[in-house]
Amino acid sequence: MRSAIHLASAALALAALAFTAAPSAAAETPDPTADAKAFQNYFTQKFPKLKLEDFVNGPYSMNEDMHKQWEEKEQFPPYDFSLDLGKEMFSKPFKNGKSYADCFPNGGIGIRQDYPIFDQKEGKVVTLELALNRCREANGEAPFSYVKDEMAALTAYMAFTSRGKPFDIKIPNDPRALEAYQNGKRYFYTRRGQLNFSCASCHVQNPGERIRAEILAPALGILNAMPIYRSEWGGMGTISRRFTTCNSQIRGVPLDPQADEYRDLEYYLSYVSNGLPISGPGARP
Amino acid sequence: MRTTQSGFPATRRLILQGAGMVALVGLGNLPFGLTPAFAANDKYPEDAFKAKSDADAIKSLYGKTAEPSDKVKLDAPEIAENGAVVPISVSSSLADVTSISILVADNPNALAASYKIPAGTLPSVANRLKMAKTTNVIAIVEAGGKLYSATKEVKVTVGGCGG
Amino acid sequence: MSKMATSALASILLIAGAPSVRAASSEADFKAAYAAAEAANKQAGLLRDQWTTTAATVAAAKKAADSGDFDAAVASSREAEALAKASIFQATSEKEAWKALEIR
Amino acid sequence: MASTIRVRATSSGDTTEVQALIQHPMDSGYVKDAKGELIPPHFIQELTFEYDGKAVFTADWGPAVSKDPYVKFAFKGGKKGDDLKISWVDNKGQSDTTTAKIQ
Repeated sequence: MRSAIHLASAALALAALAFTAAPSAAAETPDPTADAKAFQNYFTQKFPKLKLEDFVNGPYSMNEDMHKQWEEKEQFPPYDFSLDLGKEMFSKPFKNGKSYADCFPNGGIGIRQDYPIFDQKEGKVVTLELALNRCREANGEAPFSYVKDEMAALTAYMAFTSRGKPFDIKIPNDPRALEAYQNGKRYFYTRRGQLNFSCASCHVQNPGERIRAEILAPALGILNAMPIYRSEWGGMGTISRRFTTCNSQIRGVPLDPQADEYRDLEYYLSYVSNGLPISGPGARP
Repeated sequence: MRTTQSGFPATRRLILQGAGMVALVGLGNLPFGLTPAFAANDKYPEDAFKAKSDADAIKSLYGKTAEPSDKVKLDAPEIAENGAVVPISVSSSLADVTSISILVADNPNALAASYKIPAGTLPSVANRLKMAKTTNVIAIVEAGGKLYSATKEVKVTVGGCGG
Repeated sequence: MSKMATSALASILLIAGAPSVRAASSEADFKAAYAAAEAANKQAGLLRDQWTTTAATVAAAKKAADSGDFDAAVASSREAEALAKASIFQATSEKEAWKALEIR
Repeated sequence: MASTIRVRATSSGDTTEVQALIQHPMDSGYVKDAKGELIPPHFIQELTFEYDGKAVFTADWGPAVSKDPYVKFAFKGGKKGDDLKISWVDNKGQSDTTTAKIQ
């Protein structure tokens, strides 16, 4: 029975693909500002009743019954413990006396909305999670796992200090930055995994629809609440954990957390949500 | 949107609402003919929490049966966003309430929580419960020595596209 | 995409999957089929689009081989190769196909 | 280490509303871990709230209460600055207690 399904879906995947290569337009240079405008218009037109900042509440802005359950959780949210742990970790100095505050502008307070940044020295996107681990390594501490609680606690605290501040992702005048942005966009729209879905299949074409018990979140503002305490995981989840689990859900083998593609994907997704307020840490189904 | 075909490989998420995986651990089954507990203010009602069905749990806890009443307000979602965290609250306009209990009919053990309400405490409680699958949530309010109840079905299933 | 092209493609895939009918597969048959599956999956890895089911089927093939059931091992290896090839096809055709989904 | 009990008690008029969030796994005994073994039951059985030496609220909990459990109730009496004592005991005999100030 199992192999029949694999063959059937593999054949399906083949059949669904355009046989003749689509006419590839001259590689037009991407226009991020136009992309962001079109992206935000798509969602505001699809959900005219929602204000722009409502999109940061993901599935809860899509369904009244879910919204009520969220409000109840927000009275005393389950991420409270992670938030306090993050605050405590953030102030505890490393063995060499330094602390995270020394690695970040403004002591790391109220800067989450600027991340991910494009590091022109390295020529690559640097996400908040990556910067935190690099800070640890620079100070002789072992890096944290990108998908476990410690990293989630740190990013929860940093997000909390930025609550309400609009996403402010910048693309410097550097062709490599544009390429990283475009690479993130390409990843977002590319179908992968045996289920042959792309991020867009769920979060652009079907936000607000049910996928069994859950309601699909709109792609606009989907990272604003990160990191999230998911009832599904019974614990905190970083952006890395969300990307890798999404991949395995559609039967795609996940890349390493903080692989270039994920860093570019986060760069693209954050950029097109510029202007929407940070609402992390968040609670999700 | 086409969701996954049926029969995808067993989901790897090892969490409660994988109803298929709920292994009914052989809890000592209860001696028949339960002796009703006294008024619900003594020690931890071990037997009531071990009872399988809601009827047995109520009998073990209160020693009497409840009658539905619109004076018991049970607030629970239509579709639980997640079976692990289902926000449920119970309140009542009945006079001198002494106890409120909440049962989830098809959970391995029906009784989820039981609250003692001394005089001077308002007859209302909110909490978050786990539900194994779609089933009835039953609120029991003990007031003036009599039992009143309200029931609501809550739909529960796993989320996501299965992996 | 024309009906004809779809069925042609699907049949190519199925033929590759049909288990050989002659004598039971030997360990050598398994080794060849297994290597082909791993090579295809490695290629899919280079294209950053491996499927979890490919990996599971490769593991099943190895398990069958370890228990000496080379018929099943060869069948699983062929199935794994077919899945890996499908993921390669998906990755290559998506190089352009993704633009169709893009919000403009 | 930091208490496992988070409390918000706010008095308004003659009633005090109390919310509590407790850090506890609340393992039901029906869930398997990554290696496929059943995680043994480990859940809070009794949670008591005391004001002015009297129990104002007692919760008897089973394994079906969610992880990091939450509860909300209200009682008549209690004014700003008074103490509210909260303590829990679980099926393994572990316990924790804390005293919160009514806001």
